[in-house]
Amino acid sequence: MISPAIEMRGITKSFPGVKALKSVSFSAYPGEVHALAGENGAGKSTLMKILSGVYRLDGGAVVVGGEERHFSHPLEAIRAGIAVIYQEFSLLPERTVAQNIFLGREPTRLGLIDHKAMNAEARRVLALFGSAHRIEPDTVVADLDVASQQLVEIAKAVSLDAKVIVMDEPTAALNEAECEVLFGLVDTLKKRGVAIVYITHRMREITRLADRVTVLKDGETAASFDHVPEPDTIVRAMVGRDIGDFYAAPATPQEIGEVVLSVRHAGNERLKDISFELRAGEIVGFAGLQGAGRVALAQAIFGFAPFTEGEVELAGKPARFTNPRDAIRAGIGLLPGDRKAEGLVLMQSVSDNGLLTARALSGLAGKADATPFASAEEMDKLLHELDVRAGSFSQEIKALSGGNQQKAIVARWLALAPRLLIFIEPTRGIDVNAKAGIYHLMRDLARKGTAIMMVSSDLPEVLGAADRILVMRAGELVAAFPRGVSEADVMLAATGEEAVAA
Amino acid sequence: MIQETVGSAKAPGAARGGRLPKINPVFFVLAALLVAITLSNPNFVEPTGYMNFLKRAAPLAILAAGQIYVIVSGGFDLSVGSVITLTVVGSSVLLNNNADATWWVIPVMYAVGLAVGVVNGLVVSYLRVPSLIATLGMMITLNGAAFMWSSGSPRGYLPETFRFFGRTNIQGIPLIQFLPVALLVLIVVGLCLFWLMHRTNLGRLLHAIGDNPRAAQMSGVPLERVRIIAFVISSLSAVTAGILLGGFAGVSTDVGVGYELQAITACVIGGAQLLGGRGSVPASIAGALTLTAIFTLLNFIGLPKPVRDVVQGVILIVAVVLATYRRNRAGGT
Amino acid sequence: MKKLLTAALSAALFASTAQAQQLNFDDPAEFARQREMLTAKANGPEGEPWVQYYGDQMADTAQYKKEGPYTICFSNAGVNNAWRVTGWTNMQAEVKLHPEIKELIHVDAEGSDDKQISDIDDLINGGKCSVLIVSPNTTAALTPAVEKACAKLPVIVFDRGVNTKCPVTFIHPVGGYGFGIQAGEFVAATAPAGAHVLMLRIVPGVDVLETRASAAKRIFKEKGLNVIGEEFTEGDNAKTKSIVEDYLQRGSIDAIWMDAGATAVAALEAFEDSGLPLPIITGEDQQDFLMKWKAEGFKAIAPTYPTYQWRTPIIAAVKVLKGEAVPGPEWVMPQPSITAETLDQYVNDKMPPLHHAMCGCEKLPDYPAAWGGQ
Amino acid sequence: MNTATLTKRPAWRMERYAPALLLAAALAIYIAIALSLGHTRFLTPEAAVSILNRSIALGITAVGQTFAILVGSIDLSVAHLISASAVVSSAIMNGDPAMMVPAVLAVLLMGAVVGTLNGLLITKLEVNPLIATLGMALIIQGCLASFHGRFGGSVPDAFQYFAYGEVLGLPVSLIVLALLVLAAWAVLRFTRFGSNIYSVGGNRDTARAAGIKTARVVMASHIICSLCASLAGLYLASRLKSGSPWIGTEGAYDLESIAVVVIGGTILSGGKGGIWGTVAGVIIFSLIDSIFNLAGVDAFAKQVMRGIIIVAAVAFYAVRSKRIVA
Repeated sequence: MISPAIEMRGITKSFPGVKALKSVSFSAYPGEVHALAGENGAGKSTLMKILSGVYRLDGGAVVVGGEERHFSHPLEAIRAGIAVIYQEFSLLPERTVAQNIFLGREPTRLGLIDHKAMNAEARRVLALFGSAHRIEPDTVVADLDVASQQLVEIAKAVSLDAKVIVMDEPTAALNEAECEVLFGLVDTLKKRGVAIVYITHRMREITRLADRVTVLKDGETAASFDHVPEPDTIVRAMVGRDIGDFYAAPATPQEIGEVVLSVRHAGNERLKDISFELRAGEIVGFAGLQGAGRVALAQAIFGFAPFTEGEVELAGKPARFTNPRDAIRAGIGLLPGDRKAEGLVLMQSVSDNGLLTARALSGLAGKADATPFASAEEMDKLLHELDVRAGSFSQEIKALSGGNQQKAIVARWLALAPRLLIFIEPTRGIDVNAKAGIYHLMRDLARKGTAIMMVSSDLPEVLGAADRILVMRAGELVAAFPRGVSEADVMLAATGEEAVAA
Repeated sequence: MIQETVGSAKAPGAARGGRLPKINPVFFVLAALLVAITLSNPNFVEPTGYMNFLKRAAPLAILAAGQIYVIVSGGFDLSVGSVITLTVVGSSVLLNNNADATWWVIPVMYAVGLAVGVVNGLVVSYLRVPSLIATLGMMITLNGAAFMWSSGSPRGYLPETFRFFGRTNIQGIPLIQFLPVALLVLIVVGLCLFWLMHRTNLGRLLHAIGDNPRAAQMSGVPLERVRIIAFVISSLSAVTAGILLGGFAGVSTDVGVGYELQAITACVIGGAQLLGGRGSVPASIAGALTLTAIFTLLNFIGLPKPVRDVVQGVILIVAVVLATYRRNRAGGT
Repeated sequence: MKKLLTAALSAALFASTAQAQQLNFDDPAEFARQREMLTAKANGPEGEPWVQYYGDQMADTAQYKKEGPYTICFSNAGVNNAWRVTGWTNMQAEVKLHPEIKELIHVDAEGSDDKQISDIDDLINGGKCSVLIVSPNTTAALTPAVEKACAKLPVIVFDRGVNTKCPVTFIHPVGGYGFGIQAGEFVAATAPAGAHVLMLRIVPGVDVLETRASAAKRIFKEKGLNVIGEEFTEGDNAKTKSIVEDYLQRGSIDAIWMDAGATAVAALEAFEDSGLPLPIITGEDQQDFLMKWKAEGFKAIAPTYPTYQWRTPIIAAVKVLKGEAVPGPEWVMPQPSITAETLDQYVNDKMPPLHHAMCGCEKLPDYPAAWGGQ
Repeated sequence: MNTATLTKRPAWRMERYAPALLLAAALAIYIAIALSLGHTRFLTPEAAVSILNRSIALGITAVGQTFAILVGSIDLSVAHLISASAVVSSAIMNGDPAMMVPAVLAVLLMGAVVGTLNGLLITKLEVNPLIATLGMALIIQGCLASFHGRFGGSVPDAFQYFAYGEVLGLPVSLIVLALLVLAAWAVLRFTRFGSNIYSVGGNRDTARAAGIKTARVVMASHIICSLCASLAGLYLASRLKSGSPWIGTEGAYDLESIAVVVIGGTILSGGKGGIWGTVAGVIIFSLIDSIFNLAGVDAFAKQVMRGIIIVAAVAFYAVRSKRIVA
């Protein structure tokens, strides 16, 4: 009987306002791929950050090689043979590929960094997954495209020669061919006796790679399998309820109204010849790989990274905005994907966050608690209606859970009654239970006549919540599907290749 | 500048509740200092005692109340000291010993302050020069400009009409006997700045851009306009402080030296978050009074100046450490 | 570990302080010498103190004789206070009196020793200077640079000195003790025994200012005056006024002694604003103080550190280049005080407030406009 | 990484060459003015050495400040530390050549202690570096002033070799600065520690996740910064024969060192830049000084122009970035 490479027992972890993990246990044996599945916000990343020493646990134990360890710094985890490929990139954009791969452990000779050896070694590691030809070790990371950056991120972990490698959704930005190379690499590592923890919510990858599967939901172990069960079983464990109820009912033809937004042959340095229409009352999902241009499109409509060519009309009026303020005035709202970086003002109160846009569009000397769009009382009422749960709305928003924060941002836009609302990754980092709330909220808004553009990397979410699905690839719109299309068809359009194993 | 977000998520279990009483500790510190001053010098409770104190503190308090606008918006304004110098030296040149010129010289100085603030704001917003460097450059430039304007030394006296604001006491007021005009100016300016910061959209938007400029921009906040206004308010408050200082002490060439750091110190003692997002006008004024009270107390106890430097340094650091500690205890990163 | 280091450091600091010699700012011999000089008669034309000198030692300058026109180079410590501004204006005006001077090259060190050393280097290397005038920022710091310059061309030093005898001459008024004596004796003579004297000083550690203070303290001690405090104002009006107000709150002040008069008016205003009679005060020849003195008629004296000494280096330079003897290696010039009797000669409401009246500049070209007067 | 991108062609990155461009511009102006005024003597190699020699103290300080800024911090205490170092060294030496070594050691130890304290305040107590080092500056100033008066002494002639000695016609001080720059370059380019400085400055969380002990890196950078300031203090003591307690502040070495580092293209938030930019910045400052002296610009106009030049130089880099600054 081989002993597990790592074992996590009864892990508990809280953050202000959220209990992220409740007594979760998990283990990985040498030479196996243990898939860790779960919806966004289920606690997968938190669990792995505890394993890698980024977070300290509140309760439980981490056992590595039969020995209980308390990592207080990631260095200790790395020394113990644990490498992590993080979901959000942990690359330094201003440094070279080789420097990033060997961050903090550059090869040295006589105490000095051996740049030659470092570049050679980087090239060797990159060659493992056939990327040596397209990624030069001395290129600055900022100059790479997203997929290449993801490969560098993977190379960084692989080069550690670790006993345990954690891969947190490594394929999010990769096309099929690149995915296949990665899968091959996983097989190789496995043969070498490396224990691999593979985090994903794509069933295809689980079927292809995994030996065992653990499903997390709401910070708890929802299910654990010593084999790879049917995808349906896993999905049920992940979602924990009937899908039909999870997403709101689609729009009826009567509910779909006039054209709100029409884009014709628009483009900029990231987007090519985009044409489509959005109608009042419908939710349109935008699917595609990371870096396919979905976010760029949203930002272009919103005036943040404007179109440089083509025509855009909002409710029949020209609407090629060059800054968000003009777009907002005209009735466009945008909920950013990275709430913390682009949406929230964390040190301010819930109510201040809700009133931000209303205040921004009012006179600067106007009363802060009585803007023409909403007064403080009206905002409180709105927040109540959206069921934002907080001790008090004058409390700092940073203590709230992701779902409540997201609803506060929705409130921000509702105060302005926009014609078009753009949701980017609307449920990222939100509890499963709260997700349903967000989907129903989007549908309610649509029913009231708002056009909704939803950009999401969570394919099931796009399939479940949208009335129509548009697929982007390399800055272009490549396909349009009605509701009910299969995941495989969308992936096919998104990658532009034949599916190898669907 | 250095903010560890992932690493410092220590978040003890009881992070949820435990909200501290809302009163800013600077007010307790100030009260304690005033008691200590009174103990070391019982005359302090006489009107001449505390009124002189308030009169003396008024310029710094006004400066801090202006500086907090820039700090809340996420920047620094190092140019305020040189604006003070420019105001005093420039006024002496423009007044040219003519008492009747006061009525137009003061508006002219405010116009100069306005221009300085606008330039600071434009350089930071559009040339994207960090405010630390932008206002440092402005500081050096204005000091040179003040001297160039006056060829090295002020050209005229400041007549009593000009010095009225900083020097005169209104006599014969019941209960307090007299009221320095400077204190009146502080009250009026303080109330205006309080209202603007804590009751208007501008104030909330300042907090927002200091907290997260990207989020503010994505929410439609006119970043540039708000930022420029912050610098303008800071510059105008510096002109006001300059008028009071010129009035209090007469003409000299290096009036403003060191005031920029004192103003920032006052704001920090008042609990302001450097790099933006948090700060209050009354607390900054209290911070300025605290700083002045410390100096006064050290004077009364007879401690030499070197000790005052050390004390100021220690207080500055302790204030920030305590604020960080309180914030960490209150939860969050 | 850290504690250990800190302890070691403080030990080292204390060891070094114990070891370092006490800087001598209280030299009885020099005190006596300067006291004597104040009442001595200077050589030279009456009414032109900028060419007067004490003693009769002259420096031979035949070796520097040179055909004109001359380029005079001046390395200035800075024009960072009103005294230096007045002086610098004097010097520029003096140059206009000498047609044989082709050019005055002025380099301003902006108050930095380091920069002044480089400036002197640049001037020597430029090779255009017939003579070098130096107003050193700090005595010790500039010594090596001046020594280096002496090897190449005639050097004239004024205001603060250098620790070398290599310059042709070092031009300066009587000195810090003299200033302190004039002010101290006036207070001692005017105030009753046991009177409260507040000493207001600018900053500690500057040699000329330290000697002024030590001279005054010596006199106050002799006369049994009660020095109630010695405070540093950093030359700041607001601070000066605050300090005096605080002292007034706690007790009475009979006399104020100042080591430099820049903030004298602020000190007086503290009395005015507290509704108290003005004290005995020692100031300086700054116009605002003289105006106030004349208007209010309080008991005062204004010892001076005369700005006319800025004229002398030019005069000396031209003499040196013509091979004429000049007083040297030291050219000590008179250092008069302004008293109630002589006050009227110096008060001039047309001059700016920070103008230093003892400038000897009234007959120079462009007076008073160049000095900011009307 | 929400602002996803398509393939970016490796752009010609203007800002990498910006310090060189600025330096070339300053040099061109200098030469033009020297030629137009007929001062050809100012174009000789000796003149070049003397220009470089203008800014030894600033150069040494700026090398240290580069480390502090690269790691994402800043140090406002250098000016006062320079004063303290100059004063303490001349007090300990007190004219005695035998005390030179103990004095140098004591001063460097003092620098190390100040750097350590700065580092501890910033990393352990999480004080904003501006405030931490400003507070430290005030504390040093107070300590210095309270000891002042008891500090006298001057450095022995032998010690002045540092500032005035020459080897092969080059000033010793310039050689020391050159070696320091080379050492700094080597540390930043060839050691793991140097690489870690960039990583921590670039993104603390990323660096930590990669196993770098960020606190130690910040601390070490501050110690280097303070050691450089102490060395600058020693140099000034050697050049000026004695230390005065305002030597650091009158040279404004705190703000000037930050200014040259930033003019050299190192960004204030850290993680990007390098020592050669700083060298360019220092030379630009020396050239500006020389240009002003050559052209006979009056002191006040000099200040005005210097302020504008600092802002303009930084704007030259910053104006193209999309980063929101405050």
